[in-house]
Amino acid sequence: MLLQTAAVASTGHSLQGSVAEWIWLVPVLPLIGFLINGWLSLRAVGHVGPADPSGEEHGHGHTDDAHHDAHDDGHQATRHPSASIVSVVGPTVLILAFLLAVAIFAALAAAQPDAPFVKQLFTWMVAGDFRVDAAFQVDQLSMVMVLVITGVGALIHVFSVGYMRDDPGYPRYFAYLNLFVFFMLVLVLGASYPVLFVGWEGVGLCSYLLIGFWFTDKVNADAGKKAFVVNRIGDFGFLIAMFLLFANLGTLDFSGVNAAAPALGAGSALVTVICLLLFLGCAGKSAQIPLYVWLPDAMAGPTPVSALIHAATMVTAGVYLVARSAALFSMAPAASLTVALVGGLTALFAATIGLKQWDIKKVLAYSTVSQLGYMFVGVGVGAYAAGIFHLVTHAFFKALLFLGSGSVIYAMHQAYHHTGSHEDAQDMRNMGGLKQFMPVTFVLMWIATLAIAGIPPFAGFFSKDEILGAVFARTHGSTLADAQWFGIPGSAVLYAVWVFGLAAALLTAIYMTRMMLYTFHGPNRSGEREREHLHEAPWIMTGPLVALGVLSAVGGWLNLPAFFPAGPIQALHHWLEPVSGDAALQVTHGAEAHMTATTEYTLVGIAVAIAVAGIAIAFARLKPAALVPKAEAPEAEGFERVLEHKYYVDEIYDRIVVRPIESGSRGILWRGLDAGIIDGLFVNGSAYLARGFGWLGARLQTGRTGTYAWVLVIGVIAVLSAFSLR
Amino acid sequence: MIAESLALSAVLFTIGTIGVLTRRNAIVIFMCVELMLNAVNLSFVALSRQYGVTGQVFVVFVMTVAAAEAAVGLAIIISIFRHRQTVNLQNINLLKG
Amino acid sequence: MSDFLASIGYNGWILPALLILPAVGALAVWLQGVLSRGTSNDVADTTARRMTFAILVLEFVLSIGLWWSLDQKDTGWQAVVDLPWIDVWGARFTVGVDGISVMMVLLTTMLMPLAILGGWTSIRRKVNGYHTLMLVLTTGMLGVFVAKDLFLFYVMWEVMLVPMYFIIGIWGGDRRIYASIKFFIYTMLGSLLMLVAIIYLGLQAGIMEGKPNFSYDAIMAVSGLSPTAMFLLFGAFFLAFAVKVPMFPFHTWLPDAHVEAPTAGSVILAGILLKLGTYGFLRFAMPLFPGVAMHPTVRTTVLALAVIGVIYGSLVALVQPDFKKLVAYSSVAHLGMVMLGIFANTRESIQGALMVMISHGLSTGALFFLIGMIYERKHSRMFADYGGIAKVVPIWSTILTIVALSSIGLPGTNGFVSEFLVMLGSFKTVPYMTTVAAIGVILSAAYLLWALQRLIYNAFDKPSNRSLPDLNWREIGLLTPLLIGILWLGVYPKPVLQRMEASATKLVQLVEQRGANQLPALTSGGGGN
Amino acid sequence: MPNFFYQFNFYLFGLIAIASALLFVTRKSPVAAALWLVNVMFALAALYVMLDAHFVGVVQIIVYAGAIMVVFLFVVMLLNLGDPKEISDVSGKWGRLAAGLVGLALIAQIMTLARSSAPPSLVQPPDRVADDLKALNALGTIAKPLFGEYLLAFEVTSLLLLVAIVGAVVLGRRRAAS
Repeated sequence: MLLQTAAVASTGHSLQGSVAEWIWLVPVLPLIGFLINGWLSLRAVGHVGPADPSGEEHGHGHTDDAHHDAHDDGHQATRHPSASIVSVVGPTVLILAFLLAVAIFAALAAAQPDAPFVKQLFTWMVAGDFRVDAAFQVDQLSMVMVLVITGVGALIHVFSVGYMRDDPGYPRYFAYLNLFVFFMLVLVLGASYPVLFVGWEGVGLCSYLLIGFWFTDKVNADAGKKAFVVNRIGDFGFLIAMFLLFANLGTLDFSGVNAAAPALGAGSALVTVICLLLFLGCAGKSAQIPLYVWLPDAMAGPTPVSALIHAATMVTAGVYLVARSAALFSMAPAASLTVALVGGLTALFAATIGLKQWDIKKVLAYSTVSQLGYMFVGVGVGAYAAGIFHLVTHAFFKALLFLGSGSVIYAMHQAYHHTGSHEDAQDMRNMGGLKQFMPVTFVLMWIATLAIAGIPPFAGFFSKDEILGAVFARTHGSTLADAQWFGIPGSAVLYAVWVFGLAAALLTAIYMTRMMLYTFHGPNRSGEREREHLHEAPWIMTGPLVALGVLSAVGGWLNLPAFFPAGPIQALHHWLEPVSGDAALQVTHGAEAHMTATTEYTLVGIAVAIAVAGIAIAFARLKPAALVPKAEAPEAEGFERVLEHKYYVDEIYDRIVVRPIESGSRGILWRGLDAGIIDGLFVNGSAYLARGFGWLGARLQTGRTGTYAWVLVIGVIAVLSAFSLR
Repeated sequence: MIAESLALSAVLFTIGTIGVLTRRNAIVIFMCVELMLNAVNLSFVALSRQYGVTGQVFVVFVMTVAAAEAAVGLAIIISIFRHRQTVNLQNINLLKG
Repeated sequence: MSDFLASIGYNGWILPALLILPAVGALAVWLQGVLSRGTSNDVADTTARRMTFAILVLEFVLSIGLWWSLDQKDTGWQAVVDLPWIDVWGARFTVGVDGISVMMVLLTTMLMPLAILGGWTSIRRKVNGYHTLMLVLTTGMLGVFVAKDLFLFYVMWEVMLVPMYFIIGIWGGDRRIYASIKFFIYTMLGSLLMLVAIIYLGLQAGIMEGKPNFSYDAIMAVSGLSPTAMFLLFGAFFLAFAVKVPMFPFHTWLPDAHVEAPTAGSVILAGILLKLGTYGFLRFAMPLFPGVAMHPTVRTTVLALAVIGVIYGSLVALVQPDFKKLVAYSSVAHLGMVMLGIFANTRESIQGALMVMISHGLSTGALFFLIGMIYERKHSRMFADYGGIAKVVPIWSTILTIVALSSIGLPGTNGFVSEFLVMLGSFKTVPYMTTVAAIGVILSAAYLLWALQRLIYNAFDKPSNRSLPDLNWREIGLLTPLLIGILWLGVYPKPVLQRMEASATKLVQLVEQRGANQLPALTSGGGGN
Repeated sequence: MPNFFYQFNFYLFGLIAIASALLFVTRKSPVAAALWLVNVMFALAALYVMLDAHFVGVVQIIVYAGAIMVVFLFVVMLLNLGDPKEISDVSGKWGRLAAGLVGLALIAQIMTLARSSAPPSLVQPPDRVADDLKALNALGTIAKPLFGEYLLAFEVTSLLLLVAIVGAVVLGRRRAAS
């Protein structure tokens, strides 16, 4: 019956008959791209044939190597035969999808409906009381996400045309990338938790495939597998949350759940558990403590993949899910506090690791983890619009940073390739002074760095400030502040989260400046001969960078703070009100959270001061000139070493989770229980018992007549005795 | 005289049994078995005086069986001897599984 | 379509025809082998393959009509044919289908021709005998699924056991004798007890008429059994079916049988034979003795074993060095999921369990085919002998990836729909067990992805793999139906689910009502063992 | 009441039988053993006659002593087993001792059982056989049940003998291969 409410909601919807009816085409376009590219990749490989005379492995010293496979194929960096078709199909489907999305967005903006428009395609599963449709939901939140995904996605596709140009797996790459976009769109457009879950797992799959894109390196394949399995741990929570929802509410549609959610009881243990389980899923997908470990390893994939999947879109799915489930989270203050606290801790924790990484992509990876933590702080404290706002701006500047680093790596790799050097093209100690070789990238990267550091007027400043302000505002007069979190008052937790946020902001400014200093400033350390080959990437790569640079610079205008003197104030906030407005209000006891102007200005001042201080500290303390190339670098000492090894978390997980499971399964369960006790003792044991009796019997059969005669006579005597002695 | 006959029968039977147990020559063992059969025949005959002539009929059957047994048994012994050049049962364990 | 079927009286003859066709075909193939003793071996073998394939394709074409002729609203038996058989024993040749069995019949008729294709080149010895046995096996398996008479059911149950024994024992791997005997003894152990139970029930059912009555309806109508009798009868059925499923402590025959069996044998074993166990639970053990099955102690024990099976199977699969063994243990895990769904006894979970049965047949069947194909080329199933072969056999690798993902339960594939429904439904009645079972979701990803990695990813460092040829058209052709099934059931499972719905609903209600009637006597009357 | 002469003769033949049997089992030479066994047969034949089984006594001499034992001797000599060179023909001291003990136990058991009385329904009037003998003479006494009551068994016996003949021929035939 809850389904009917959804159906009613969409019949007679203001968007009915509009372009929004074509929403299904948005994900289907990339799917078509996937099918074409996938077919091309399989067909073409068939032509190549299995016999490859010089396909030995070369010991490359780096993990991200755009032309790795080209090396494998005997340094024949020939383009894939279908590359030209793929170069057209891959990005075009995305651009078409983006244009369609813009049209639908415009229709949505014109209609401004309060209820989501649900486009039902067909019935997916129906069993007993359970029924779920393959249906897409067009509302303010999903369309924001669709625009980000298709927009940023299209830019990254274009960038990839240049970046992956000579890769022999070129069609396969675009097939995966298209498939990813398809699933990501299903994720954000799905009108129910199961459909969302389709996208949720689907993007995980594509992430797995793309991380392990250069699969002949075990490291890459390992990283892909790790990503998938760790995500599955989170999905376990998501699944159980769905089961709980269905068992208690009888539906899994968003509209149905939102309508019925009050039945769970605000603040009840049930809704808290549901939210915590959902958050477990988010922690997996969005790389939060304790499941963040896969994301840094995921940098093994091609850099545009890191930009698209592991920075801009997929990893933010968790944030999206929390915002989508705002009705539930707003009823569970304890769970929301957990989200915020975990987010804050992750932001700080990852930032500290980011301080000592040498791999340029690893720095960005930890930065992503840290920024995702920020987003969770936002959605955790009930500032859902702020979380989504940071998601959007982060998509811009992080995609820019990754693509920029991709451009740097591309240049470095090209240089090393020319000289035949096997140095690490991603290690910052091998870079330095690149600003003179690639000025465009240099400028754009600085814009992104200032954005992420929170320097006004760049995008990151507004979104980050919005989140920190929200945390501060919730410390009083909100359900969160009133709630208890394991006996600790909610307000105390919120203050702690705020402090974490500030500290993370400081560290963010430091490590980002450090990255810029080591990469672009100071003397060049890549070597004499390589230096001659360093040059800016082609236009097809810098073009998307410029677009993202513009967005990073002005993205903040999407949601200008209330105190801002000019422009559309809080546009995104108002835009998202039909989706998460009620939930946000519930957190703040129905009052629009407004602080006094003085407090606001003070907070902004603190944030900016911290960001500037961070940059200043980095400039003052770090001396790029003193850095030596990776090959000559000494081992780090003390706490720096701990940071460089990421607090040894991977090693700890390996020791206490992975290895015990493996050795326990092998030693105890398989060899011990299965082969030993069940099969050995019971099954074969009974067989051996029978054989033993048979052996004894066989011993009696000596084959000597004499013996038989003796036994016979003794038997006769025994029988006769039985008669006579009766 | 039935009691005496039965006692004699028992003694002969036992002697035959001891022979089977102690001798190793297959032919001699065979003859011991014949002795045991004869002992049984004696009891049949002795008891037939009391229980009717059926016992004697049985003796005739036993003799027939003994004759058949002797024929087949001796044929077996001959063929074993052909293969092994001995009829000593200690050396023959073809029945061993 | 259904009008056309009605006009040819389809329902009146289809089930006996499905049983007789392979049996007659078996005779024909065998005779062909006998008659062509003198002629060239290759010619005779090819003829045998073609004959068998044609017969089984015809079988599939015939059976496909059931899809339309099945009345989705009708909860009872359909296409019933009732013929006298062994009158003095009260056994009749009664066959029929309902929403539960019709899918199993279709799965069987679909997999069998593919299995013949799968062994097209790998079976080189005694080709006629092999194909004869495959046809007999078809009759046996279909007979189990359509039998409406318990005596007929038992006969078919054994009919199917014998060919499988020979298929493993003659065309199997190095340790085939061990594996086949283990398989046989394990299965016999349970099925003989089941025979005792069937005879007891048949005698009870026919107590009025003075001769046994083995018909399903009559046995369902048996009442007044003592609690101890009910527990023992359930135990007998349980053991027979649990061995077949296989449930956790009775599963050790499966890895050996799977590893040693030829490709088609593994496919049929995993795809169909295991389902006979769960089908037995759905058809007999649950409806006949719901009171025992729903008895708290019994239910908890069975559910615990099922959940242990899920986790245990996954963990052991994780550390297997042999791909076939890994898949075998993953079957233990998947079938544990089915058992969870059956004993949770909700409409969603029963339908989910049926879906797992189908989708496991497709996915695991496809996995075994793929293993068989690569084994034919490389003669090894060990992970250690592979690595990075996606470079040389991309089509094989792509299909393997898709199939493995469906086995992992990736949404959009059959694996997700089925396991999701099982867990969703089970969560309503047994939330804690379901939660534990859901951990299997994580583990399945771990073991299968690791397997994938060791096979097709990682460094391409075995020079001998360089010359591995990719799949040929026959192999692609036989995998295509499975792939279509995998994606179809993942994206649009509704037609299948709808056809099961009525029967599943009836089953759940039956178990609840009968269970409520039986349970008080059981819980108070003792006999709780 | 049998007279003394009858009793004397009965004991005499009984002792001859026992003595001959003992000598039979103790002879090393199979030929000597066989001859002593023939002696036992003769003694037993005499006893049969004394026990009113005239026909059986005659057949004993003709079939056993005359035919079967001759076949034995034939085989012994055919295989050239006449001289006692088979060293381990008789088992060792302990074997003999054990066999003696077993024999004692056996005889004790048989004696004990022989004492037990037969079921009364089977018991016929004394001298029944002797009366028959007078009425039907030696052949008629045994022929009447043999060709009446036990005709089928008699005929089956003939079949048995036929099988034995065939078996003996097959076994004794020298195979071409060997």
